[in-house]
Amino acid sequence: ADKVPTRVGITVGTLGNPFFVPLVAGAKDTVAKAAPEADVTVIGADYDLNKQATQIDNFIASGVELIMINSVDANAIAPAIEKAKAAGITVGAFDVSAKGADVTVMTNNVQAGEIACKYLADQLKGKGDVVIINGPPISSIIDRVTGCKNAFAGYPDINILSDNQDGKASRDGGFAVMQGLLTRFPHIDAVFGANDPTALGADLAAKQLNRQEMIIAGVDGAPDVVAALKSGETRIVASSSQDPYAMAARATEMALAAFRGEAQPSEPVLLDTKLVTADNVGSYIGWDAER
Amino acid sequence: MLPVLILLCIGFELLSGRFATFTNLSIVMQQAAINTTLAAGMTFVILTGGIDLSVGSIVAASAMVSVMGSLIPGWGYIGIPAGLAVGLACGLVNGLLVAVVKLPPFIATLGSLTAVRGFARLIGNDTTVFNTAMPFAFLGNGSLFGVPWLVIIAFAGIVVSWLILRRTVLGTFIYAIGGNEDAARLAGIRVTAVLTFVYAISGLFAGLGGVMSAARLYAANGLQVGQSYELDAIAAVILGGTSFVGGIGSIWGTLVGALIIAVLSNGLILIGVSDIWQYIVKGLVIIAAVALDRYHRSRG
Amino acid sequence: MLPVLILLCIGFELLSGRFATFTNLSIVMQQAAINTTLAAGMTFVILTGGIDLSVGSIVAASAMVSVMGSLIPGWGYIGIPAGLAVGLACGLVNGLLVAVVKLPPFIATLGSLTAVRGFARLIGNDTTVFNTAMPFAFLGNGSLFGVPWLVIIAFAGIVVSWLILRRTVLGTFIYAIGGNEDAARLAGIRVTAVLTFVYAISGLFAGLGGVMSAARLYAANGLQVGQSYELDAIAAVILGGTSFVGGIGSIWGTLVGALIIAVLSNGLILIGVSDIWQYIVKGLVIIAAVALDRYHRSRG
Amino acid sequence: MRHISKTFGSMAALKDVSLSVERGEVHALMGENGAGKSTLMKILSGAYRADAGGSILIDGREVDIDGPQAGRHCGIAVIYQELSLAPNLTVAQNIFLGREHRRGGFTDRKAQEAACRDVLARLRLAFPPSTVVSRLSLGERQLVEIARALASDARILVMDEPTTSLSLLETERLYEIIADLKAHGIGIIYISHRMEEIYALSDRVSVLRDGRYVGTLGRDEIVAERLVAMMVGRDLSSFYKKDHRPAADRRTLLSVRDIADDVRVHGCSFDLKAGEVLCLAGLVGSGRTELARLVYGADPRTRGSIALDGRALDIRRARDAIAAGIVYLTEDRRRLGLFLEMSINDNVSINVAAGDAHGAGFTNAVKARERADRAMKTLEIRATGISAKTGALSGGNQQKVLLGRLLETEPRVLILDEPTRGVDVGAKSEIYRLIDDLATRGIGVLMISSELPEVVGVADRVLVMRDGRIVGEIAAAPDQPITQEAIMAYATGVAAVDADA
Ligand SMILES: Nc1ncnc2c1ncn2[C@@H]1O[C@H](COP(=O)(O)OP(=O)(O)OP(=O)(O)O)[C@@H](O)[C@H]1O
Ligand SMILES: Nc1ncnc2c1ncn2[C@@H]1O[C@H](COP(=O)(O)OP(=O)(O)OP(=O)(O)O)[C@@H](O)[C@H]1O
Ligand SMILES: [Mg+2]
Ligand SMILES: [Mg+2]
Repeated sequence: ADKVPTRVGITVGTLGNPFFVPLVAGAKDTVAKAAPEADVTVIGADYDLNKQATQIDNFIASGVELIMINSVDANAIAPAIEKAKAAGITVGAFDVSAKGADVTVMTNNVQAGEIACKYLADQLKGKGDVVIINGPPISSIIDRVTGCKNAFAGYPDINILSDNQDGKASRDGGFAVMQGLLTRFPHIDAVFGANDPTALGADLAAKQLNRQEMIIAGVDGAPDVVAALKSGETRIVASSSQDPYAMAARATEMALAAFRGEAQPSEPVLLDTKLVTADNVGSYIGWDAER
Repeated sequence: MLPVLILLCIGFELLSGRFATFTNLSIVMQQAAINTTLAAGMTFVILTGGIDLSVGSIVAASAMVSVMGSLIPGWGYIGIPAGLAVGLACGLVNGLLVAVVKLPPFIATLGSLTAVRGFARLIGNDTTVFNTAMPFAFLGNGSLFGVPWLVIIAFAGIVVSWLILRRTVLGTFIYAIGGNEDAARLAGIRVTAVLTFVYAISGLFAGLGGVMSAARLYAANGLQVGQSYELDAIAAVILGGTSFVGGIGSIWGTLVGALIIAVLSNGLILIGVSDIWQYIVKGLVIIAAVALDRYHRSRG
Repeated sequence: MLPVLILLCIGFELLSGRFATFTNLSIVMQQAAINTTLAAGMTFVILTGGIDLSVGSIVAASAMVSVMGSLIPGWGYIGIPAGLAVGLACGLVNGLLVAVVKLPPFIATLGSLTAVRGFARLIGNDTTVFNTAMPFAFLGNGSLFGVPWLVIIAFAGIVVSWLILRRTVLGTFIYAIGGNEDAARLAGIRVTAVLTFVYAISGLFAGLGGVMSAARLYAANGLQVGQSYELDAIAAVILGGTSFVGGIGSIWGTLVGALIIAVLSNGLILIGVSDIWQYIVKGLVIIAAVALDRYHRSRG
Repeated sequence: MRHISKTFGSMAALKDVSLSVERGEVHALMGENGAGKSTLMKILSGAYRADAGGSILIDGREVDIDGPQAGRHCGIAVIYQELSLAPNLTVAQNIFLGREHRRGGFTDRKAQEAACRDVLARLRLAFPPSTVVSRLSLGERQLVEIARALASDARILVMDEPTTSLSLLETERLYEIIADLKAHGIGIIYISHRMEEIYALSDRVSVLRDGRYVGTLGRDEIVAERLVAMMVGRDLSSFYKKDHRPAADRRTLLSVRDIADDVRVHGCSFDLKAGEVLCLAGLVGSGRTELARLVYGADPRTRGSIALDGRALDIRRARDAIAAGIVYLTEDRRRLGLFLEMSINDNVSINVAAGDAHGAGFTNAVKARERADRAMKTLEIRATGISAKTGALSGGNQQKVLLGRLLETEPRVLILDEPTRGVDVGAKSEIYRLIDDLATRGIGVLMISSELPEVVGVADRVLVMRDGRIVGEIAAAPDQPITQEAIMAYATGVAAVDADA
């Protein structure tokens, strides 16, 4: 039989976010398929660098052979990964890169921002006032905003009103920030939320203030956005979908291969995103699908 | 602190020109609503010289249960009592830990902060539960004669708290325990029962906050809802002049404190201060506000 | 609480069979190191009846400055004093706000929690700063005769604190102020100076925590370092038996408290408890531990 | 009460004590500090639980008092020695705490304040029911405690040193009320260290010593010598001591001119000579404490100057006063004096710890121990040792610890605010002896006291205050001793004209 790890550690930025449920499931299922006997530990780092570094120390001490990491910060985690590798552990990164990992698979977040905002711009026929509701400065969010700005840059008549407010990547945060922006700007044509909860929060705020003029886009393709798109009672028109399950599965497969000693690409593998809109939402396979 | 609040409002109006519109003021009050509700309960606790760190987690648990209850076909309104019940239950446990087991309030409620957060995540299995057809959505987004329901609820909470604290015997007991617990005991007051009540009501108000959050967002998430709300609630109480020493303070102060926090958050967005600078300015304004208040009072 | 700590260790060893190895114990102590350092400073503050909420943010600011300092070619070691200086400066400001301006400690340090966090994000412009050739990396990852430097630093912090608190006049004054501030003033103690010192030392220890974090991670990020560390630090102090009322407690208790928190986090992972259940179990164990301690003492 | 015992930890505070009170009787309870009087009363009221074995009978029926509520139910009301008011509440709220006038669950504030006004009127107190207690002086608080006990309609009233902060006027008012209560058949247990009160009031006196019941004397058997002998087991010869030379020819040590805070003190001037015992007398709330605090720098003054040895002092805070050699003994030792969680050792040496310290601020433990040992010995402090927690000492011993602290600073001027408050006869005479010693050594003593016999007994000169002003001065002369009547005349305003003239 192939060489498989007996102990596997998985650490992710946080566990308390719906995105991470399919993400973790993808990694766990893949390990279970290849190595049914393996002992898998999953932990969340609550977006704390020290905590994640400690968790890797713990993994090393408890003798894991494979670590799958969704890093809190791509660069800052490098020394910990170096230590793990020095201990002979294979490290796979998913969703966020981690400097020094053997393999990396992540969503093309720049692209995710690009296609969502391009769609918004096209819907506005290349002209209008837009806002970007930013999020915490983690690489995925930064990339999406970069992508979005790239897209808008192609339209000289698109005017970005605001891009420096933190919607905390949550409904609550998106809601509060959007309320403020709605008061500040009497007319907004489009909103890009750094993730789906942000977009949903913005939508609720606009709905409550009866502001009909805008369209909204997010990133994730999360079940609640899917439900909203299907219901039609929303200003959300699009979301760049990610497939966390497949992403994690792919990363884990590659990491298992690296563990067996097979050569793997050192460059990050970027997974394309697809735009989910009201038109194609019927055929979209969401996060909550049975696998 | 009322002058500070008024000063802030005037300042933001001058800087943005859009602060003092009816819509925006109603938004500010809506944003303050949940925190006001939590802070009302927290006032009871702090008046006895205690603290309740668990309110943020209780909001999350209650919101989860409330949304899940709202999904029951035909019985969606059950989400409201269900959410309140969760809050009350958690509060009662806190109260028993503090009053009967005699744990330090900080530790007892720090324990519940952690455990209840875990419970909130557990029941939704770490996903977001949502209900696009929330039956009691009007509570979160509707209004009555132009006044948002959220604001009405929060204000009602304040009024009820005021009645209890200032017009009932129980209120006197709460102040007495905060002022001199031994004296209260010697006067034959059931200190254990009063302390339990105080944490229970804080839990109940937090449960109400959870229901408000559910009605407002149509959704809940065990980890993301209510994170560090306890700090904001405590800050509102202390900004409002209630002292950690116990026995000193008023519920109206708490209302003003909660409004100051909401006005700050809203106003800084309105005048377009970037996120990072919002942190810095907010911190400095809180310090300056209390310092000003001190100075003002020491002269008055 | 020592018996509780020992009980926990035995329990985890029995359940996992991997707890009591040299490597794991050394990991636990490394994990406890930063929190122990913060908690040592926090002990001073809480002994005077105050609180310092800003330590987590100070860790972030100090870590940022420390990493940025370490990048200066040829002068990388300057990162250490630079980080410490940031901590000391923040602590001094806290101290002046509490002792001279006479703000309630909760509000003063809540203000700095927010403002200093903003500052930490600002200086790095919300990016991660890192230094792959960290000159003082050994402090974070090296060891001396098999004992990790982090552990040595934390322990030294405890010993120094013990000396100050129990062997110097200043220590007696700190206890006296915590026990009865009015009486201390009437006894001619420089209350203002002592209070300022107490927050300054808490800031300094937090600055040290930031340097430790920088040395350990070779990197820092204004947002992702030190979030809610204040809660863990305060929990360690209170678990260790120091009372919020002031004037009662010991630094050794704080050490035990910090170790209990670290052992819990480590042990629960070792025995494979899932993340959600870790929250729940951790909360319950904290409550049970203090309850047990109470019971034990009331019988002893 | 029969066969009551109580142990704290390993220490027995009460050993098999029995006590009975009749209807309409004033039963005095006496004993040295720490004899167990307060503890016994706390058991009666339900604040403490006695060890198993004893029993309490009311009207011949055995009752189980398992908490303050039960005690109250049995008709027992207590004025506790350590004041037990909630400082943040109003007078009315405190008086009716736990027995509020209600309508439904709501407080009937009007009825309550009306009832409160009645009680206050009985005591002839001037402040309104809505006054917040923290704004009252210590003596006024004590009166509120008495008012609370009166309002409780109890059948058994325990008064644990109710007059320690009261002056003659209020005390006499209390006598009248007690007589009235007696006439209504209420049983009163009265604890006091003041002999004259015992003579004036009691029908019987029981004595405790070291937690044991010593005996009971009937009304006609009450003789000072016998009582003292029962309490201390020995004889105290001269009670007040005034051996130091009269101060007339001495130089002026402390000179205070026109000092005021313009709230409670309005321009007071006086001189204190070296080796003089100057007493400050006055009614409760007349501003004596405030005046002392101004001199000590504990509160900011709005005008006035202070000079020591003719040199002007710039006293802005307590530290400045201590540095100049002026120290102050507070009347409220628990709230403003002692560090109750700390040891006797720390409490005694804290004022001088900084000076004693080794280099780098390390505590000089040896010296601290010497100081504590000396205080224990010279002041005869009763405790298990110098590391005993101050909070666990009886009131009188706490007072001595505080005195010990002040003496360790080797002061030039000693301001004593009610120094014998709650102190037993033995200790009292020791304190008088001490004051006399200090005066002999040339230290100036400014003593505030509400106990007129004490003032008359120890003072070389008396200043009388009323409403924040010094309204009279009485100096002792060989031919004309200070009299209580003269002091009262000034204090109540009868003789004010003389002072103004
Ligand atoms: N809570 C307590 N814990 C430990 N010891 C106590 C406690 N309360 C009282 N004691 C001890 O019990 C003894 C009796 O104290 P108590 O207060 O009854 O004396 P007392 O006769 O009222 O004296 P005083 O005249 O000074 O008020 C003292 O030795 C005191 O130290
Ligand atoms: N904190 C305060 N705020 C307002 N008024 C106060 C305060 N403390 C005391 N007073 C008032 O000042 C007056 C003088 O009080 P002070 O304590 O100096 O009197 P005293 O002569 O020492 O009386 P006592 O014998 O009761 O101690 C009193 O009428 C009292 O009510
Ligand atoms: Mg007594
Ligand atoms: Mg006085």
